[in-house]
Amino acid sequence: MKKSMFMIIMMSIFLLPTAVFAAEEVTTADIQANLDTIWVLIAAFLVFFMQAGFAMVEAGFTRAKNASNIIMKNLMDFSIGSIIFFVFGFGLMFGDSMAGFIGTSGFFNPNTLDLGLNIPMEVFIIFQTVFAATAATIVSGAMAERTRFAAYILYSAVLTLIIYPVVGHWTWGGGWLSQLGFIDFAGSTVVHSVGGWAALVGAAIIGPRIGKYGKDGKVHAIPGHNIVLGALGVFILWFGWFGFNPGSELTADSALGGIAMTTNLSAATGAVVVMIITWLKYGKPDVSMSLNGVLGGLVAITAGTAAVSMWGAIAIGAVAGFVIVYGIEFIDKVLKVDDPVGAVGVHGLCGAVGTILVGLFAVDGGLFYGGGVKLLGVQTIGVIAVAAWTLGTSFILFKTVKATVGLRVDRQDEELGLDHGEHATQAYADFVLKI
Amino acid sequence: MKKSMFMIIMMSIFLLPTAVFAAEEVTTADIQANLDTIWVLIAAFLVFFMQAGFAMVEAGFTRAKNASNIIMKNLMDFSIGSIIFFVFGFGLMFGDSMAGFIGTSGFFNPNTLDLGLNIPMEVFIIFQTVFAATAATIVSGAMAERTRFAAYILYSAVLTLIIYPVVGHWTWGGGWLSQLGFIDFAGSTVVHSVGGWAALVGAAIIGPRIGKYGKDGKVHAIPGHNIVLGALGVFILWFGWFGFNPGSELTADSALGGIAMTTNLSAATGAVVVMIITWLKYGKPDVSMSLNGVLGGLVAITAGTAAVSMWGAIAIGAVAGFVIVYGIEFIDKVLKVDDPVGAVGVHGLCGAVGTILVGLFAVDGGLFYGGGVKLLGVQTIGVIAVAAWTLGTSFILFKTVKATVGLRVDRQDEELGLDHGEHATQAYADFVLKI
Amino acid sequence: MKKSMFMIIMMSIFLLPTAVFAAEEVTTADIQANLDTIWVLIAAFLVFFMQAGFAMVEAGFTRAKNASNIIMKNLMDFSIGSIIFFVFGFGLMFGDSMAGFIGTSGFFNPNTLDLGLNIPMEVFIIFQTVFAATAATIVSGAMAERTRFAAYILYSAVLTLIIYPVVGHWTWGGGWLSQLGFIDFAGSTVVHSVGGWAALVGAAIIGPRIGKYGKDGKVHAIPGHNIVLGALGVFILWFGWFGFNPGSELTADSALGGIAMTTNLSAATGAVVVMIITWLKYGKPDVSMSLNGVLGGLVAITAGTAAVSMWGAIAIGAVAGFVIVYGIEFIDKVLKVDDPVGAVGVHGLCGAVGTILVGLFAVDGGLFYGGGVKLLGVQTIGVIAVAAWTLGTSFILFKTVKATVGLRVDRQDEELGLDHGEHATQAYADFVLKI
Amino acid sequence: MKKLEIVIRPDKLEEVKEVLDKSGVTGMMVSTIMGCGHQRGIKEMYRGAELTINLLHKIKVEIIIRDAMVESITDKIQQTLRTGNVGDGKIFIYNVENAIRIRTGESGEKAI
Amino acid sequence: MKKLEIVIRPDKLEEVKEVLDKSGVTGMMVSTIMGCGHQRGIKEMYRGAELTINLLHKIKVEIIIRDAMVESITDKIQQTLRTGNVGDGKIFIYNVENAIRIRTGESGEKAI
Amino acid sequence: MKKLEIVIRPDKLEEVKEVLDKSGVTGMMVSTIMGCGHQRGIKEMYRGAELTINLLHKIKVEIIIRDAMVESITDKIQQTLRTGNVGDGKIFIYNVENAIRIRTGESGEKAI
Ligand SMILES: Nc1ncnc2c1ncn2[C@@H]1O[C@H](COP(=O)(O)OP(=O)(O)O)[C@@H](O)[C@H]1O
Ligand SMILES: Nc1ncnc2c1ncn2[C@@H]1O[C@H](COP(=O)(O)OP(=O)(O)O)[C@@H](O)[C@H]1O
Ligand SMILES: Nc1ncnc2c1ncn2[C@@H]1O[C@H](COP(=O)(O)OP(=O)(O)O)[C@@H](O)[C@H]1O
Repeated sequence: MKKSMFMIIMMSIFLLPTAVFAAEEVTTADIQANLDTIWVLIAAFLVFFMQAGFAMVEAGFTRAKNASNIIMKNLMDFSIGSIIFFVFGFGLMFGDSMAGFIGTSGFFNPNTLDLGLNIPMEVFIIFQTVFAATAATIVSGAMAERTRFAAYILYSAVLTLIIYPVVGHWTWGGGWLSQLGFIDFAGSTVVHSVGGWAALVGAAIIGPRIGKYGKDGKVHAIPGHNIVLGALGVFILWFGWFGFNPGSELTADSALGGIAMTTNLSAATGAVVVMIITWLKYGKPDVSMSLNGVLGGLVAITAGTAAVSMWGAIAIGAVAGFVIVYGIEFIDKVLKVDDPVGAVGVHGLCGAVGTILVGLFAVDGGLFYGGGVKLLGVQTIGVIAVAAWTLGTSFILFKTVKATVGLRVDRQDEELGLDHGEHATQAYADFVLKI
Repeated sequence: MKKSMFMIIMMSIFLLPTAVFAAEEVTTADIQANLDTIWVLIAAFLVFFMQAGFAMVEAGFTRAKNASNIIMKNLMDFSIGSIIFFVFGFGLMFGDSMAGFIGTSGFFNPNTLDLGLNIPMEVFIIFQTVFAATAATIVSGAMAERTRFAAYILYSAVLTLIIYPVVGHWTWGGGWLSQLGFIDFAGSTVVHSVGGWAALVGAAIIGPRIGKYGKDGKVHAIPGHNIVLGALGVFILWFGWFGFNPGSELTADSALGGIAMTTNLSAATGAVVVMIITWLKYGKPDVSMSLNGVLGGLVAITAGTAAVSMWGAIAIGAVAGFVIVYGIEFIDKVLKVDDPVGAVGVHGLCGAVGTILVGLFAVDGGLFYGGGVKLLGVQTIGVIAVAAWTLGTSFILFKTVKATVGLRVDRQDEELGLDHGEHATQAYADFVLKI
Repeated sequence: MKKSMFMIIMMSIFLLPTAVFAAEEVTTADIQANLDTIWVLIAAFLVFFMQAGFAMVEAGFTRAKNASNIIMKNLMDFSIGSIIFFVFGFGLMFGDSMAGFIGTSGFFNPNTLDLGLNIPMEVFIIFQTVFAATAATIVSGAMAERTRFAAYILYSAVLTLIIYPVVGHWTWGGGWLSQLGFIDFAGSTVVHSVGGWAALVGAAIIGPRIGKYGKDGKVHAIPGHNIVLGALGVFILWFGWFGFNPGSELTADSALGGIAMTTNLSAATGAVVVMIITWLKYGKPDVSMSLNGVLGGLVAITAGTAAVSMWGAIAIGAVAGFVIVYGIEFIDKVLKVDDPVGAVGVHGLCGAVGTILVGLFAVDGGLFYGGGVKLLGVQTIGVIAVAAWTLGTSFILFKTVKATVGLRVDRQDEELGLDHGEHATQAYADFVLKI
Repeated sequence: MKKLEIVIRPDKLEEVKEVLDKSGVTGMMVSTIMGCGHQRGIKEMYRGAELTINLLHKIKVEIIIRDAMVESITDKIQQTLRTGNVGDGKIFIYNVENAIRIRTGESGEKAI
Repeated sequence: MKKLEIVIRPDKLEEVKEVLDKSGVTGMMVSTIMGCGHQRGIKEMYRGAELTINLLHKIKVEIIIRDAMVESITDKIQQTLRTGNVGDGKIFIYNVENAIRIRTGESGEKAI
Repeated sequence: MKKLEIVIRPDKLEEVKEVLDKSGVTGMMVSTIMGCGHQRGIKEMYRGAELTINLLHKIKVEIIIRDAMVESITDKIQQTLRTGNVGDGKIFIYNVENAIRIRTGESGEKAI
């Protein structure tokens, strides 16, 4: 590099006009492209690392006897998802659009697609891959501790293969929602709600864990086995979200700081608000709900992270805090859907609410900033459309899996633990466990 | 971007002088600013991740029955701190200076301040936020296993709100210490000593854990419940420190490599020296102290990381190793202040010593490099001034909290564990515990 | 920065030719160099973080009674290695070459060497340091649960001091293998095989853990104590590998995306293939082997990550999956070498196989792409040469250590655990353990 | 006074506790044990090597009761736990010579 | 020989050990159990749902001693542990038919 | 029927299980305890402060057997475990009044 620099400089002295041209060509756009390349890559790595976060949260918030199974599910949805998304999913999401509904090109070799991006295709593909895997992972938590491993593999593959890419195409692949002006910057709806709604359908169809609801309808708590690991997972997710949101800018520019700030403020506010509510409501501040509060704040801000102000982010985080506490209670106690890690509340509800709130808080176009109700309407349409699509397709999916492979392990395997039943192993061989 | 590049190039051919101007404007400064933006952001994310490291170290080095409480404290000091620092703290630290003592502008909307930086304000604010939260977190470890949660929330808020920003203003906000020429590159004193001294005062005022000191004055060890997690935390902190120190350069330039190297060499030397000392002293190499050795080395090099040579870093790390072993013993056995995770030794003592050592090892101005005693004097003044301020204000703070909300949980809650008493929960529901 | 920019622009208007020269000098090469600096640094930090991954994998896959010891070994090989590599190792690897065999300059102050790099020497040194430490760490897992701590310190120091730098010099320091055209982009052979072969020799010489093989030759499984932590370690390693492979490009350019993609696809395929094989072979999908599958895929792609296509990466990952299952079984059941974490299979075998497969799959020069057998031959020579060197030198090393300090702890310490015997401590003081 | 040592499947603890509570048992000691009876081990795999876990997770519930209650309690426990499969568990009965309530110093049947 | 089964609060173990040591008890077996007596459960919350932990952490200390020592030891334990609150714990006393020291093969009182 | 309570070193469990299996013992209860006997504590260090762990990890194996088997089994266990060092362990023997197999309702010796 040093040598070529020297030549360029020499040339620039003798052949001035050309030299300027040449020097510019080599440097300016290229360097920004290189900068964008490493930025998007680093963001992708951070989002990848969220897999570890999900694994720790889900394992920590469930019982020790199912911990290996949870780990294996997280490992496999990402691994299988990475391959499937490369081979088919990316093409369905970003290939040539069929009526704004689905992509139709770029299968098997998505890196040959030309999307007119500033960064190499491979960079964009890996960034999209880690996003796709996130959607699939969300479901695993809600259906934990009772799902057959084979069934899980199957439905998480279908999610990454079809359900998610279609929604992605609508919003980010140039489809109909993006044409409407729908704002979902980093995926409150595209990624999180899709995961959340699929989780809701799955958890409802598979039914609650044995012992979760008494005959009298009483709700029994089934405490997670390792709150410290769960908290580590939340911190990892928060860390990864700094790739998720700022990375979605897809270029290194001056907007990134604002995105990072809104992300952080919403997460922090979510945690604080949940702490306050649970303190008032239950008499003591609840640790595991406060951890969910962080995640709720993060999910909610994801749609509008680049569109709202700092104080808007604080407001969105606060709303997310309420949604977390009352939403999780509603799902648990009213709907009686057993969601061990709170995935539906965190990803489904907060994702939807956060997306709609962009219609209120967007500095440019939001109702509270004098933008009228247009954006609010579009946001609501987007949320509803994605919910309808996901609830519908995943209903068919889970029913089909149930009727074929079978969705649930048998009673004995559930009681002894899925680690034993599904993998003939145990996560904590040296520890004396209560169960 | 590609299109605008093309236009610029075209223009540059026809309108040369202007073109050069225009092209430069679009590209050169902007790209370096974008580069600085992502560099500082990534560094901020790494420093954020240190919160996970602190949580794991503090949880791992204390007892299982208090693990959820520790987690919750770490979560909340960061969350509340993020909000408070945004609203008030940043303005107190970087707002218009009142006599070099405290900032006075930029409250509520610190992003409107103009500090003449190369990077957007939001980038700088998030970087400073994660630093501020670090100072607060340090205290939590020293007072672990016996502090009321409400009291913790209160004093950690005050720390982030006032105690830390004032010191920050003195050194980094253009205040009197920076005018003296005080060198604290990334915060050995500003961040770590502040945390460490507040921790000392807090741990002294709250008193030792039940059972820590026998009636005969015998010192009883209370082993941490998960050394593996503690070690994970140390590795995470080490990783995060590569954001803490190199990130403090605030720009992407050729000095970063040296900063990363000195950081790493000091940490490594700290660990090795502690291992050797404990091996000789106790007959066997001590694991948990060696882990503290890493942290001691990191804290000590933080002030001079950009000012000392590689060998200087090794020397500073070695000194930190001695400070860790003898400092922690001094605090534990002589002062009889019960600091479960060694926070005072690591952050207070190593922070102070490391800052003073800059006066000896700074390649430019250090005594050993022929710079005379001037810098050494300034460094010492800075350390003493910060210690005096922090010890004083935190003494008032803790005494006030003690007299109002109450600082310590009651005996039964301490014995049953704070998880139960303060949060009505348990961290490890499925494991059979000894206590 | 802003101010100096302004001056340059002003100058460029009045003193055009010179100005262009000056502006170019300040900006173009410098900015790319700054970009490369932060890229390589961030990659180095990610690779550093792999130490945490190794520590968690090794601790999680072995027994609770040895966990502190494992942690301590990981901490110390990195710490001691950092210092030794700085003082001597780097010079042996990159100093002036003696007949293409070993470097001979740059000791004590490697930052004074001039390697004609685009990035500051310190940046390159820290990047190389974290690589060197990886090789040493690998051995620790294979010899876990029975090795004397003092012996470990000794041989890991020698590994970082001599065995690894020599191989590094051959391939990356301008030595004879690089002159042959040997391709090992990021170290399948240089780093991983070296670690793997040394691990094989070490584990063979020290002998199996008590109880591993019955009198009748029956193989007993000794389950790891924390599969969740082990999995966390694997995710951390995967994350770190995005520094390991793309970082080895040493510059921020458009090739990075492809490298990240091949890395990810190979890892994912490795995991999936192992899951399928174990499912068919043992009746249930094996969690801990699938985790090894990820690592196998990562190690195997490391040599050819920049040379093969996406589908080539999938193929290499698939081969790695087979190597993992059958390789680990071969070592365990046929060779009867007791390797608790599968280090020989993962790093030794997959490293060797992956390097050779470059000869088949390299888009440029690979047999399958019409490049003939030349590259295949060179790759094979490289693998064999490195294996011969490492097996030979580490045989001498371990035999010497055995004869002097002693390699193995005594029977009672092994039974009570190395935590007690070597460090007089315990990792999980509050938990009731089975042993 | 007698001690009943009841060995049960882990997932039956709640039910047993309920039965004992209702029957007026005033205290119990619950511990996790590893057991084998007619129900023998299970096979596990770890990294390709087989692992016979011939000790299964069981819960041991110990209660000290008045002699008169022994029959009714053993009956109720059997009703609750009998599925007819191996692994249903066992009850062992021992004599207790004395019991002391530390709080009050009471001893004998008053103390249980 | 008698076995004393002493159920105590977890935080009292150190004190009990000291008392026993001083009284010439030659060995003990300590285990973690979950218990309930007059002291009933505690309430916990987990994610908004209530959780009644009706089994509390207790420590069970078992000692095998000569008949002659029973009274003095139970007395001392009571002195050490009595606070007058529920949860102070209990002592159960059983007969031991024989004891064997494996190291030497001794049996009976010599073995304890 | 008798109960044998066998306290052993953790690493001897496999051997003891084998011996018992071969001798026709039909069931056992294994638990982890902390014990001290003639073998006293070990010293540990934590952060420079000393820590005397005077309770060592031990395994307690409980078996209920017919009276007739007591002697042969205690003999075999002693053969297997005796090394002559402190820490070899102990056997305590108790009377069992009755045993009930929940699965079938059988009681007495038929039930063990
Ligand atoms: N003879 C025995 N001695 C000690 N414990 C026993 C004995 N028999 C059974 N147990 C304990 O009771 C548990 C349950 O026994 P189980 O297998 O259900 O017997 P069964 O199938 O004959 O009813 C066993 O796991 C074991 O812990
Ligand atoms: N009848 C009993 N059978 C078995 N264990 C008992 C019985 N009564 C008490 N315990 C055990 O002793 C422990 C302490 O009892 P505690 O609640 O202190 O009794 P009290 O308050 O009547 O003194 C209980 O947690 C329980 O484990
Ligand atoms: N008198 C006793 N009461 C209760 N448990 C005992 C007694 N003596 C020994 N034990 C238990 O047996 C274990 C083994 O005893 P050990 O130290 O091997 O005795 P010795 O060396 O005299 O043979 C002890 O750790 C303790 O748990």
